[in-house]
Amino acid sequence: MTADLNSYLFVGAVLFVCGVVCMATKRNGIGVLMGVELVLNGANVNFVAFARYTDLGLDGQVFSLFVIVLAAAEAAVALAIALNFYNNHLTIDVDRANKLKG
Amino acid sequence: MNGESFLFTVFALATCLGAIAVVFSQTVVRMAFWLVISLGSTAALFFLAKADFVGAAQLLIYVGGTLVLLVFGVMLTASGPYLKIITSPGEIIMGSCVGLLFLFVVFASLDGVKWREPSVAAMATGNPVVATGNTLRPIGLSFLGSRPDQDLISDGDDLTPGYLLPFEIVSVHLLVVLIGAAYLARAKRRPVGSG
Amino acid sequence: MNPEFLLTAIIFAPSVGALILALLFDSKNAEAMRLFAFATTAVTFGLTLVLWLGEFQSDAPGMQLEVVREWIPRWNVYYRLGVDGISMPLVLLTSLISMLSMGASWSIKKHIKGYMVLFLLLETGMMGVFLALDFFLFYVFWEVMLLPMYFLIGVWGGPRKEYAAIKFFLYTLAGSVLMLVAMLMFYFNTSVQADGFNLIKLAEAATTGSLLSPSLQITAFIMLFIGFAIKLPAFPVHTWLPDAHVEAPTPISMILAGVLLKMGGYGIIRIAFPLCPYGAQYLAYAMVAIGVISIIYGAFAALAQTDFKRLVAYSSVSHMGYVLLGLAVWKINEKTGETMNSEYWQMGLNGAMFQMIAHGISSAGMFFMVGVIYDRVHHRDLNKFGGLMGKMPLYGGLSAGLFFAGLGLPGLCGFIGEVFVVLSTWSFNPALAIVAASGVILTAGYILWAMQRVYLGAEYKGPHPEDLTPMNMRETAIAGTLLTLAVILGVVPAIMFNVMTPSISRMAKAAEAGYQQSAAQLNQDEMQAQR
Amino acid sequence: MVGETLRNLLMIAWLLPLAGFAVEIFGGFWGSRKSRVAAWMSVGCIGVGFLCSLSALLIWGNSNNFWKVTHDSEHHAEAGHAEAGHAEAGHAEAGHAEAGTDQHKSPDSVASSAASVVLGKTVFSGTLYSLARFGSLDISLDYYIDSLTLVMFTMVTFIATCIHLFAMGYMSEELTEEFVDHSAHLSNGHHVHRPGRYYRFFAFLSLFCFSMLGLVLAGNIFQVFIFWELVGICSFLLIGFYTERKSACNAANKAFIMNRVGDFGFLIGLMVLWTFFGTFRFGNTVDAKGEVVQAGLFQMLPRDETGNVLRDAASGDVKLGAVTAAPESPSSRTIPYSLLVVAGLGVFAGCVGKSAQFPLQTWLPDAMEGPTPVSALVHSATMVAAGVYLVGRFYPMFVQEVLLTIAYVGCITLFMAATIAMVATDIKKVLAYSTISQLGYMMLGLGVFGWGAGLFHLITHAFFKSLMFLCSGSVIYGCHHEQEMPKMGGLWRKMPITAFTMLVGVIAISGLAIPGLVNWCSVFAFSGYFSKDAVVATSLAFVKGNPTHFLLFIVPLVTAGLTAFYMFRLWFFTFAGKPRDQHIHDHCHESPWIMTGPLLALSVFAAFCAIGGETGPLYRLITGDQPAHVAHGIAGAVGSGELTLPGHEAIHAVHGTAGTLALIAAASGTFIAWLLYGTTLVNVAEIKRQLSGLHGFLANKWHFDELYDGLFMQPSHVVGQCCVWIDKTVFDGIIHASAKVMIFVSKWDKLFDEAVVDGFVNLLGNSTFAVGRSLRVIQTGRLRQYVMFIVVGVVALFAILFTTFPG
Repeated sequence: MTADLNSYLFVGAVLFVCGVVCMATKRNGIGVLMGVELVLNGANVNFVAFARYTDLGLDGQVFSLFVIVLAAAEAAVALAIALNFYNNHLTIDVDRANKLKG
Repeated sequence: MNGESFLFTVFALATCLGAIAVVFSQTVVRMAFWLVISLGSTAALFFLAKADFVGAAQLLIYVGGTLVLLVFGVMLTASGPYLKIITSPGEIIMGSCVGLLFLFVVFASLDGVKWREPSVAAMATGNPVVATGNTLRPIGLSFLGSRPDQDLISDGDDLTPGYLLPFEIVSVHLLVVLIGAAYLARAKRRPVGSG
Repeated sequence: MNPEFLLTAIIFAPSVGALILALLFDSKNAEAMRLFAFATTAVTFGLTLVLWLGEFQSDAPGMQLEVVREWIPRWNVYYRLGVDGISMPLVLLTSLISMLSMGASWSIKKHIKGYMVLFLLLETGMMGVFLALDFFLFYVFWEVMLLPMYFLIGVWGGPRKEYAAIKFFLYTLAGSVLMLVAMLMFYFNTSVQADGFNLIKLAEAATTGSLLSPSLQITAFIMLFIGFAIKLPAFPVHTWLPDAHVEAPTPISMILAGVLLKMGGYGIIRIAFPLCPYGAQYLAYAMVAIGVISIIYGAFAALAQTDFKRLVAYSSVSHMGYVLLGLAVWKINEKTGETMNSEYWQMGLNGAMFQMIAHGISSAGMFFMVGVIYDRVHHRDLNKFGGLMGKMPLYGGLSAGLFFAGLGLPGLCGFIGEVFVVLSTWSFNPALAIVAASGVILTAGYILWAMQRVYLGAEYKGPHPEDLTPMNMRETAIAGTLLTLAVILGVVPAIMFNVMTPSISRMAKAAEAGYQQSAAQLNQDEMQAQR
Repeated sequence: MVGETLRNLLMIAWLLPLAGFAVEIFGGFWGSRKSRVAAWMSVGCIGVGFLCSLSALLIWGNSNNFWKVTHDSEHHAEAGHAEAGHAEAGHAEAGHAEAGTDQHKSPDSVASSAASVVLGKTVFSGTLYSLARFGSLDISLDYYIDSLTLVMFTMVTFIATCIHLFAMGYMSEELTEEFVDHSAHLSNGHHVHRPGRYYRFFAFLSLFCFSMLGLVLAGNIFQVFIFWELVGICSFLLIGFYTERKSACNAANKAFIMNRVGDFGFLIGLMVLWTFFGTFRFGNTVDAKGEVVQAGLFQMLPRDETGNVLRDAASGDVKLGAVTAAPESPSSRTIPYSLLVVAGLGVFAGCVGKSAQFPLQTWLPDAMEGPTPVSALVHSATMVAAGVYLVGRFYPMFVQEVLLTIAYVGCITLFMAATIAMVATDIKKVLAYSTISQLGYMMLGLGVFGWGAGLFHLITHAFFKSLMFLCSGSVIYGCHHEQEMPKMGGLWRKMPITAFTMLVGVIAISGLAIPGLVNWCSVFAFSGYFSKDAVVATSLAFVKGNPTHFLLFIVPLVTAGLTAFYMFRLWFFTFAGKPRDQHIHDHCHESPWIMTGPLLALSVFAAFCAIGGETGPLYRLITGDQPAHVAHGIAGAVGSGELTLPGHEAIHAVHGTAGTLALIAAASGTFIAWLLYGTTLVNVAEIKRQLSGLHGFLANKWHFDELYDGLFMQPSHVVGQCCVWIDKTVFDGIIHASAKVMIFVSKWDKLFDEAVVDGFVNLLGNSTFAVGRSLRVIQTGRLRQYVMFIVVGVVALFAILFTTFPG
């Protein structure tokens, strides 16, 4: 397995899909957040790969930095929400959060 | 197989397996553990891709910051040390199937993409600035508004603008988010009867 | 008085009265409202008298006191009024009958305010129809008159009032739709679009044969004729009349018989004949035949009635048949297109017009008389009357006079119209003339038989014999006025003929000329086609 | 000048009763029920009218030297004297009877060329006022005064005066607030009680007089028609005077409607005349300068010197002449000969109705339901005679075919009525049938070209028949409204004046005479003899000229006998013999003077008015202005089948024969009547039983009522019902059907609206709602599922993309 663009992209794809599946299957709110992290990481891998294997320059790396920062911010807010949720529901099970059921 | 390829294979597998393990782990703590593995390996991949600064940032912020945050969350919300909120096997299977399907779709599309012609040549070598691997300074310059990577390879007088404004916006955003998160997360009296 | 103001005042005085009545009067004060409404109609009558005696020149054949104002200039619609010998008697009749039937409206007890307002609006509509010289204006007034009538029958009528009102409304509306189509035909066929609704100019154009082609004239005439025949009403579109009459309250029956039916005849003589002379002549036989059938049919139907009011209603059908008959006795020489019986046709036209006036008086009187007795005993079954001549001698006497007027007794108004029409008919077609003349027997039959059942005999056979009180002053005055007029018109018909004859002969001459022009055109076309 | 004077006098006589009517009807209504004022007013009006008429007659005579000898007594107001004076004058002029005017003249036309008696300006015509004018067509009220008009005026006003006086007594029972009508019953069996209507009776009588006089004065045929109808309605009102009696109402209706049937014909005649002649006037119309503007009807119909109507050889049309100033060329007016016949028959149809001739005779007997004075005035003397008068007046317009029809109609009528009269038992019915029969004589006389004879009989008949009716009225009054003769008998002792005057009338109508009393060629007889003799003589002369029509002589001759029979039967039944109903006989009484006075006056005239016969003054007066072609007769072309109409010469030649035959017939009739009813020699009941079939047929009036009821009344009601049925079922059915169709269509329209238009909108809404509802299931609120959906969606999207754009 050579380290070329496609390989990176495949890895990013696996991360992305894993993140998504994680988001879809985890009932734990924290787990869902982890899925999100995975997804963002998949994206980051892609950005970096494109920066490395194309002539696009630093854009990819800069973007992945932004993503990392935003992921951190997201994590902070999401955790705050999770805490709030826990305060209200005494659980972190997202299946309980069905107030928006139609 | 050269060294780079070997290392890439190892870390790519670690990343992927870590991610898969996160999916299939049943407890949050284990998930967190596998996530660390996955994210760390990703950082390694970044290093391999000559993105040293990004890899460093990955390690620092994700593994060092975000994960700690997550573990805090786990601890703050856990009723017991090994909280299990079991997902039903059917759902896992279904999720897996859908995931596989999705993976297949992504792969298929990756496989189907014909990258644009001019870039084919460059793909081998990449951007000369990036290819050095020492990207700290160019990134710093780009945040300040200068783009040495682009300016060096372009043969005209026109300079590519940098990321000063997004950088500022993100910083302010980060500030706002942190304040907001603190506000949200502060302890409140539980409403009676809710839950 | 300024003539422009006078005609407008005649039309709108009742409306103004209605407005005042609606706004200023307390709806509990019935007597005041009645008096005011009556005063309004009386003022209108006075204005028409001023018009007749003061402004109108009997010997002038043309339009007089014309008023022209722009109304909807975009479509060349004008507020155009005028009066001539054809409309003058009808205007007088309208105001008179309105006044008298308003006098008869004391018997209306419910929703007096609404009744009075609608009644006055109705009078405006009727006046407008007779005075309008713009086809569009005519049409508008025609429809304006329709609605109050609908409500007056539908609200204040008898047990089957809704049925009758709707029947009346639909019949009339069907006719006016046809009229509308014809109106638009004229409008879009005039050479000068600005005169597209001007009845005078249209008639002038028709005189030179330049308005419509002969075949179009026939079409237009048929449409106009059906519209007016419904109003007349002629066989076989007469069936709304008995129902409307029977269900309508007495004053409305008087208006209906006295004025509304005349609009059909007026429309024919004012619009249908002058605007499509060729069509009129082409269909003269049909019209005469319809007239004759109406006479006989109405009389026979009247003979079989047991409802007093229905009988009078059918007598109206019969009597209005004479109108149609008289209008249409226009015989031409097929080869030359000249009118063969010009003077007799004029006599027929005059007779028909006179018959309209006479019928307006006699039938209004008859309906009033039926109403007087209905107010007392609340039924109209002919077989349950009898002996009223003894119980109510004054009523019986006045009724007899009015019924004799309807019977066509010489010295009373009905005779002149009927006989003049019949006399003029032989020159058109002897067979139809004979059939029409046989109407005199049937008329005598049904009227005398009805009188025998109601007024003669030993005793009253119906319910409420104790209510057979003598006529009061108001009723006596109304009936007396009508009977007096019947006698005056019967003895000195020249009063009306002097007014009508110049205009009618002018109309007839114009129609004759128009027919000749159209016929000549037709001949030319045929010659060209042969070549 | 004379014309104006005459016109003014006659108009006073004519209009006074109208004024009287107006005052009486209103004054009476608001006045006292017990007042005789109305009656006196009425009598005054008609009496003044009589004086005016009489003076007009005298002035007319003076103006054309009719009275050759001056008579001081002529200006005497008293009627008898005046007429007696005429009679003397008449004798002096015997022999000049036929010397009438040869042509009609308008006031300003050239003086007559008639030789022996200079009758210069004898016909006066003019216009009163115009009703309407259309171009050259002019309808107006005119007057036409000639000797016939004047005689009729005088006769009508005189008889009317007598009858008015009589009626004052006869109707006096009505002078009460509470009149009990014994002939009218309520449903509970009681008699009708009502206020008296004395004033109304006299008002109607006045109105009738006005109408009748207007009819006589009328100067055009249209005006005749107007008053024709007016007398009809007066007759209606008077017959139906007792409105409470159903029979009276029925009779009134019957009278008016049957008259209208005749008027229908009249109207057809009018239409033909109007269409082809363009004028209704009898006389010429002259303008201010005296030039003839429009020729009258009589002048327009051209006759050749033999009296035949001039016909165009080719077409057979009649070319009308003498339209001088009309816009069209005068020669343009022609009339087909057949239409001339139609016009004549039409006008005659009116006369048939009015004079109760066959086949419209049935109303007159029923009309006896009216008070007896009405029967005397309206239904014997004047109104029913108006038909005869009109035939006489319109004589110049009748062609031979019409005259023959008139003759036959008269002939049938006189026989039929006489046969019915023989079996009638109601005293007034007998007189009614006798009236019909006598009217038939008049028609016959006119039809066989006896213009003078027919009208002569009209005048004499008026006198004696009104006399007899009044006598019967007196009997009825005396017997307390008993009219059935079988209940009377022997009344002459109780009411001698009535019996005597009745006898005068009976003798007069029967035509009895004593030959050779005055001189060898003359007879002494009452009026009826002379006039009937004239009629019979004319018909004999006619039959001589046209032997195929022999019935026209035989039937009237036989009927003369029948007349004598039934009249004497009446007299014997009523006055002679023994009382059959003692109760009635005991209570009956002679009438007061106000009733017997008129009887006496009339009896004088009934007896003597025709003195001198056809050379007498009355006949000469009547024929003073006879139509031009009458005197010489009309000689039909030999072998053409046309009628030969006898002139005066021919009639005079057979006068003796006819008179003798008629006298024999009358005498035998009288004898048989005496035999059957005056003596007890023959059992009348036995004869009646033996001839019961015939008797029943006659007593049922030849079944005309049943026939007409079945033939006309019922069918017209059926037709009426049919019309109503058609209206209700067909026309309203069409309307209702179309309404139903409309409702049906609108139902479908509604359905369409509801199903399709609304349905579409609703479907849109519903489907949105349903989709939302179904999508709601998806909205589980479960975070994880949403993620799944995203994934699945992406996969699906890609799948679609790849399948759609492969490669």
